[in-house]
Amino acid sequence: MSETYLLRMENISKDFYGNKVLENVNLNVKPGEIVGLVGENGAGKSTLMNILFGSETIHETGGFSGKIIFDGQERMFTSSFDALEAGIGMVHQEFVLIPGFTATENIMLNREITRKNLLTEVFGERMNTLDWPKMRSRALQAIETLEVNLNPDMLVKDMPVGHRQFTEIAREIDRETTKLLILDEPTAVLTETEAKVVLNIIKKLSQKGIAILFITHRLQEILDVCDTIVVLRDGKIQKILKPMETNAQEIAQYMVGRELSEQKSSVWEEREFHEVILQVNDLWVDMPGERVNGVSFEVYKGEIFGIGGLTGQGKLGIANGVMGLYPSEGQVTIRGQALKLNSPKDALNAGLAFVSEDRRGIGLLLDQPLSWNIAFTTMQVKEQFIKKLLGGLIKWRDDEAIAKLARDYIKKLSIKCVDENQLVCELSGGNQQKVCLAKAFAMNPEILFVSEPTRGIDVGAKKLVLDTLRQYNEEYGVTIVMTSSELEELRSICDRIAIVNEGRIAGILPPTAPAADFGLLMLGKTDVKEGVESAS
Amino acid sequence: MLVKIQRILGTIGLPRLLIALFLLSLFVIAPFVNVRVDTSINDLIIRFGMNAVLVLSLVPMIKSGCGLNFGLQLGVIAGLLGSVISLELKLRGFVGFFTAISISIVLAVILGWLYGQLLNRIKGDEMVVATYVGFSAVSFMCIMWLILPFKSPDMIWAYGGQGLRTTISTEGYWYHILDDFLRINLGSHIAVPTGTILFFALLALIMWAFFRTKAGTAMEAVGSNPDYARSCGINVNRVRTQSVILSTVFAAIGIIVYEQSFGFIQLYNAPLMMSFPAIAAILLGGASVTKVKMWHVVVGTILFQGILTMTPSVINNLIESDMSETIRIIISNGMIIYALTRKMKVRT
Amino acid sequence: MNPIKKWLIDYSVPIMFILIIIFATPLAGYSMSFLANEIMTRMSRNTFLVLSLIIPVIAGMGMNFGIVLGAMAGEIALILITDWHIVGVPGVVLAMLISTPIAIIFGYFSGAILNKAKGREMVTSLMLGFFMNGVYQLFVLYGMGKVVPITNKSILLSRGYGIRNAISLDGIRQSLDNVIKVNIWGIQIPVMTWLVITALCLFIMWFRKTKLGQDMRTIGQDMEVARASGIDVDRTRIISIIISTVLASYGMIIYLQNIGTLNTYNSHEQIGFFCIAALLVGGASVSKATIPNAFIGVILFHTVFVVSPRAGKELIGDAQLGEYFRVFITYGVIAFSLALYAWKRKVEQENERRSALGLHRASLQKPGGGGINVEKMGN
Amino acid sequence: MLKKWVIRCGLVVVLIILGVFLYIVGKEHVIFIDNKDITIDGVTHSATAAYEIWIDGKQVGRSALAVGKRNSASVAGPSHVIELQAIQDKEPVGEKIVKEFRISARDYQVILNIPALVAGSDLFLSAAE
Repeated sequence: MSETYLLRMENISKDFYGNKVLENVNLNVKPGEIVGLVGENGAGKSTLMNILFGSETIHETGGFSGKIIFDGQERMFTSSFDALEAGIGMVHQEFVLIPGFTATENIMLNREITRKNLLTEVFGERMNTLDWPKMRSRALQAIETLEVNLNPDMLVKDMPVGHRQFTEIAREIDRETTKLLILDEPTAVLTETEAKVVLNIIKKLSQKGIAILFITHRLQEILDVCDTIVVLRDGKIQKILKPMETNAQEIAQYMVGRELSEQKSSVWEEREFHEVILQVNDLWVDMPGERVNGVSFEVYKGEIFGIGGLTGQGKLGIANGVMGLYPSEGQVTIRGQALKLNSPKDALNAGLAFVSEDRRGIGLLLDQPLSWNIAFTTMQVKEQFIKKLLGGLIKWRDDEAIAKLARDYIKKLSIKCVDENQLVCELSGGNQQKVCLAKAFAMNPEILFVSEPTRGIDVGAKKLVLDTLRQYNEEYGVTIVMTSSELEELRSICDRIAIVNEGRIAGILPPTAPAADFGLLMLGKTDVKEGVESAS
Repeated sequence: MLVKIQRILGTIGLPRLLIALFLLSLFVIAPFVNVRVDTSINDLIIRFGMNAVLVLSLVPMIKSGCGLNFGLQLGVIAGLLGSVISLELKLRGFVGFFTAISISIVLAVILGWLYGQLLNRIKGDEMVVATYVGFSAVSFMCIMWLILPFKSPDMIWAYGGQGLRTTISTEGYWYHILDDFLRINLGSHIAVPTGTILFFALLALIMWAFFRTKAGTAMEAVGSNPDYARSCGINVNRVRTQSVILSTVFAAIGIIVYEQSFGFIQLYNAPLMMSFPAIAAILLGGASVTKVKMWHVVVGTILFQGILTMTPSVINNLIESDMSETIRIIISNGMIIYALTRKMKVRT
Repeated sequence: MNPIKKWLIDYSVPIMFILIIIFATPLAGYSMSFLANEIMTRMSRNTFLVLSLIIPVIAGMGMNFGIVLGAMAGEIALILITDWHIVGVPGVVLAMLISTPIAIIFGYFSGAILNKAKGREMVTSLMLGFFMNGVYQLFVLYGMGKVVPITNKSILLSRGYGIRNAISLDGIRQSLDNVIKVNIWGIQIPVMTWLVITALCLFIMWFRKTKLGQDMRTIGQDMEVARASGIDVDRTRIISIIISTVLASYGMIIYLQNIGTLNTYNSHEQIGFFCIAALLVGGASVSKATIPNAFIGVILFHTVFVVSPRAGKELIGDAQLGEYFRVFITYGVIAFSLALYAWKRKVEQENERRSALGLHRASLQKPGGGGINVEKMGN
Repeated sequence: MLKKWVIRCGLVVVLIILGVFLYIVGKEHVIFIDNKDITIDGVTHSATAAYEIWIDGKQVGRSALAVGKRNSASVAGPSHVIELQAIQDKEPVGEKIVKEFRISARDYQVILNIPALVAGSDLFLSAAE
C-alpha cells in the first residue's frame, strides 16, 4: 500500500525544551490529493510543516523523532534546500519576494537560466550570463499553468496583493520536480475574488498530480477544495475527516476541543455589571500583522473582558491601538470622556495601563534592573518616586522609594530574583511577566490591558499570573481587558469574551457558551446564533 | 579557573586588555631608555585635563541611543566661536573664560537642536551622516573664519590679510586659567593642573546628577529601549534631541577647557578629525556603541592619552624613529572598528 | 507628493551643482577651451575610480569608502615598479598586475569586516579607510627598505628605509594617456585611457547581467529573501567588495599615471571622499548608482572644482575661499545626500504602510464586509 | 572540477609569465656610452674618433661624442640598436656602424664602450657598478 502514498509521516514527535508540541502525528498524502490542515494557534501545524520542509530551527532545537517517507524513500531534510530538491515546495504566509524585481525575476530567483561564457571557465558558474528570453518564457509557462493573468514583466511592488501570491505559487511550481506543495494560509491577505482564483489554482495543480498541503483558517475554503481534512489540536491529530461527511460546526468542535464541563469548575459564578467604563467605537488600528478594521465594544466597570481569536486576525491590535502604540483611528471613551488616540501619554494619564504581549520588545528594559522596570512608568507619568529639589526645579530620582516599591512587588508577586537590583534580562520568562504586571499595578490603573499574559511561560507560572489578575480584579475592582490566544485561559477567568476575526469582532460570548461556538466565530462564521451579542 | 579568566576577558574585552598591557609595558620600559617616568606622568595628567571634558561630552548621546557622536565637531565649533568672540571683546581672566563658555553654550544649544532634528529624521544612520555633518561644518567654518568681521589684532593675520589666523594664542587672555588655579607642584617634574581637574570633576558630577533625575532616567530608558519608553508616554524624539544638545554643549565647553590648557585656539581644519580620538578614548574605557558608564570616561581618557604620551618618547628612544603617529592612527581607528563590528541590537 | 516635487528632491544635488556652475563659471572667467581641456583631463583621470564604486551599491552595501584600500594597493604596486625601474605602458600594466593580489587581500579583509557590521557598512568602511591608512604607513614608512627590499635610493628616505613623501612617477607619467592622443577642437583626448574606461563600463553592464550580478541585485534588495532562496549572502558581499577594491586599485594607477607624482602618504586619503561626492553629485544614491551617474557626476563635480578657486578670488579677493569652498561642498554633498536618502527612506516606508492600510480599507468597502460602516473612515 | 582548477592554475601561470614579460619589456636601462680607451682580456682598444650616436633611431646628445667623453641614454626593454657615425672636422667619415645589442633585465645601468664595439669585440657592454 505504501507506494500509493506520496508522503507518509509516521509517529512524528517534537518538543521544544521539554515542551511537547507534536505527539505521534501520522499523516499520509497521496499524489494529487488536497489535504487541509486546521487547528488553533499552537496546535502544531507550523511545527509539522517546518519539520517536513527541513527548517533550520527544528534542527537547532534538537530535531524530532519519527519517520518521513517521501516518494518511497525515507528522508530527513536538514535544510529547506534539501526539501526543495526532493520536490517539496512551500508558499509562506509572508511573501518571500523581491519587490523591485519583475515577476519573471522572482519566479526564477536563484534558479536563473544561464549561458556559459569565457569567464565561467575561470571564475565558475556564477559568471554565467543570464538568458533573459528563456527565463521569460519559462516564467510565462509557469504562469500559464496557473491559468492566471499575470504580466511577467511587472515589478512585484506594482502588483496587487493577489498577483504577488500568484507569483509566489508560480515560483514553486516552476520547479519541475515539485510533487508536493505546502500552502501556509495563502488566502489570508487576499480579497474574495483573488482567494477564489487561488483555490482554482490549487484544484488545477492537484489534477496535474501535485499533492497539496493546505493550511487555512477559512473553514469554507477547506470544505470547498480539500479531499481530506486533518484537525490538529495540542500537538495531536484529533480527527481526519472527509468534507462530504462533515460540516463547519463539527470541524470547529474538534478544533477547539474540550467541552466546557471538563474544566468548568474553575470558572466563577456569573457577575452582573452595569456601569460602562470603556467604550470603543469603530476603532481602526494599523498594527502590522494584527490589523484592526473597525471594532466596537463596551467594557463594564469591574469586569474581566476577554478578547480572543486566531493569530493575525487583529485581536492584539485592539489593546495596542487604545494605548496609542500603533496608528489608529476611531473613538474611544473612558468614563464618558473621549480619549486622545495615538498618544501613549494620554492613555496612561486617563488611568489605563498595559501589559504588552511583546514582553522583551516593548514591555521591559532588559538591560536595566528590576526596580527601574517596575517604577519607571509611574515615575515618568505620575511623578511619583521623585524628590523635588530647589523648589521643583530639579526632579531627583528617589532610588530608595523605588527600591521599596520593587521589594514590595517582589514579595507580593513572589518574583524569583536575587534582589531588586538584578537585571531583568537575567530573569526567567514567568518572572519577567510578573515584573510587567508589577509595572502595570504600580500605576494603580482603573483599566488594565493585558495581552498574552501567559505566552512563553511554564504551567505553574501561568496559573500564578492568572490568579494574580483575578485577585487584583476582585480586591481593587480594576477592570481588566485581557487578550489571549488561549481560549481556555479566557474562559477560565473572563466574564465575557469577544472573538476577533479578520480585524473585526465576530461575536461576544459568555464563557459558558459551547466551545464549538467559539471555534466557529474564530473561523469567521458570524452567524452563530446561540448566546451571541450584537457583533457590531 | 579557565572559565573565570574567560569571563574576565569577556567583560574587559581583549583589545582593551592588550592596550592596557601595552601602556603598562611602556611605563616599565621607560626608565631603561632614559625616559623620566615622572615627566611622563605629568604629561599624562595635563593631557587628561585637556581632553576629559570632550570625552565626557559623548556620554549623553550614547545613553540615549544616538550612538557615538561622530559630529562632535559641531560642539567644538560652538566652543571656538565662543572663544574668539570673548577674545574679540578683550575679556581677560575668569571673566573672559566664562564669557567664552556662556556664549558657546548658547550657540551649542542652537546647533545641537538643529543637529538633533536632523538625527531624529535619519534614525539608524546617525553615525555615518553625523561624520559628514561634522566634516562639512568644519569646512564651512573655514570659509567663515575667513570672512567673519573680527577686528582684534591678536587674532587676524598680521600682514593685513583677510580673516582669522589658523592658531590664536590665549596668552594674555585666559591661558592656563584653570591649569594654574590651585596648581600643586610635586617635586620639580610634576605640576598638577588642579583647576582643570576640578572643573572636569564638576562637569562629571553635573552629568552624573543629570542621570539621577527624571529627565535623565527617561534618557537612559530611551537608549536602552525606545519602544518601551514610547509605551511609557515619553516623547522619544524630544529626549533624543535633549541628549544631542547636551552632548554638543559639553563638547563646546570641552574645547574651551582644551584651549586654556593648550594655550592656542586652533581654527580652520584643526577640529576636522577631533571626534575620533575622543570616541576612541571612551571605547577604550569600556563603552560600547549603546552602553556607557561614567568611569569609562576616566579610564578611557587615561589609557588613550597614556598611549599618546608614552609612545613618542619610549618608542622613539627604543627604535629611533617616530612611530607614534602611526600607532595613534591604528589604535584609535582600530578601536572604533572593533566597537562597530560588535553584535548589537539594531532598532530603527 | 507630486511628481515634480519628487523629481526636484531626488535630483536636488545635481541641480544645486548646475546652479553653482552657472553662477561661478562666468565669475571665474576661464576660456571655454581651457575649461574643456581641464575637464577632459580630470574626467579621464577620475572616472575609472568613480566607476569602481558602483558594484557595492548594486549589492546594497552603500558607498564603499573602502576604495581607499584599493588606492593603497595601487600605490604599493607603483612604488614597487618605480623601484624596479619599469617604465611606460608595460610599467602601468605591471603595476595593475601586482596590485591585483594585494587588492584582493584588502578587499577580502574589508568585506569580511563589513559583513560583521551589517547596516553600518558606510561608517565602518570609512573607519576602515582611516585604520588601514595607519597600517599602510607602518608598511611603507617602516617596512619598505627593511622588510621589503628597496634598491632605488632615490625613493627611500635618507635614513635608509621608508619611502619618501613624494615620488616622481616620471617613468610612467601619462604613458597610458599618450598611447593614442587625439586633438579635437583644441581638446586633447587621451584615447587609450578612454578605451580602458569604456571597457570598464562594458564590464559593469555585462556584469549586471551575470548570475553573480543578479545575486548581488537580489541581496541589495532584500538580504533575507536572498538568503532564503539559497544565495550565499556573506560570500557574495565579500566578492562585491573585492571587485570594487581591485577596480579602485586600477583606478588609482590610472589616476596617478596622469598626475605623475605619488604623494606617498596623502594621495589616497581624499580619494574616497572625492569619488563618492562625485558619484552622488551625478544623481546616485546609497541604493542606486549607474554609469551615467558617474559620468555626469565627474563632469559637474570637477567643473565646480576647477572654477571655484578663481570664482572665490574674484568674489572676495581670496583664492583660499574657493579652496575651502570646494572642500566644503565635497563633505557637504556627502552629508546632504546621505541624510536625504535616510530621511526619504523613512518617509517612503511610512507612506507604504499608510497606502497599504488605505488599500486594505478600500477592499473592505465591498458589500457584505461585515456590516461595518466604512464610508466615514475616509482618508 | 579538475578542469576548472587546471584552467585557474594555467591562468595564474599565464599572468606570472605576462608579469615577467612586462618586467623585461618595461625595464628601464641607463646606457652610459663611453668613447674611452678600454682594455679587455689584455687587448687595449683606444678611442680615436668622435662619433655621432643614435640609439633606437634617436640621436644621443646634440653633437658628436668626443674622444674621452661619456654620454648617457635611457631606454626601455631588452634589445636595442645603436648606430655610430665617425665624425672628423664636422664631416662624417666612413660607413655608419649599426649594431644590435641586448641588455639583461637585471642590469639597470650599463656601460657601452665605443672603441670596443668598433673593434668588433663582443664585450663592449658591461654592467655599471
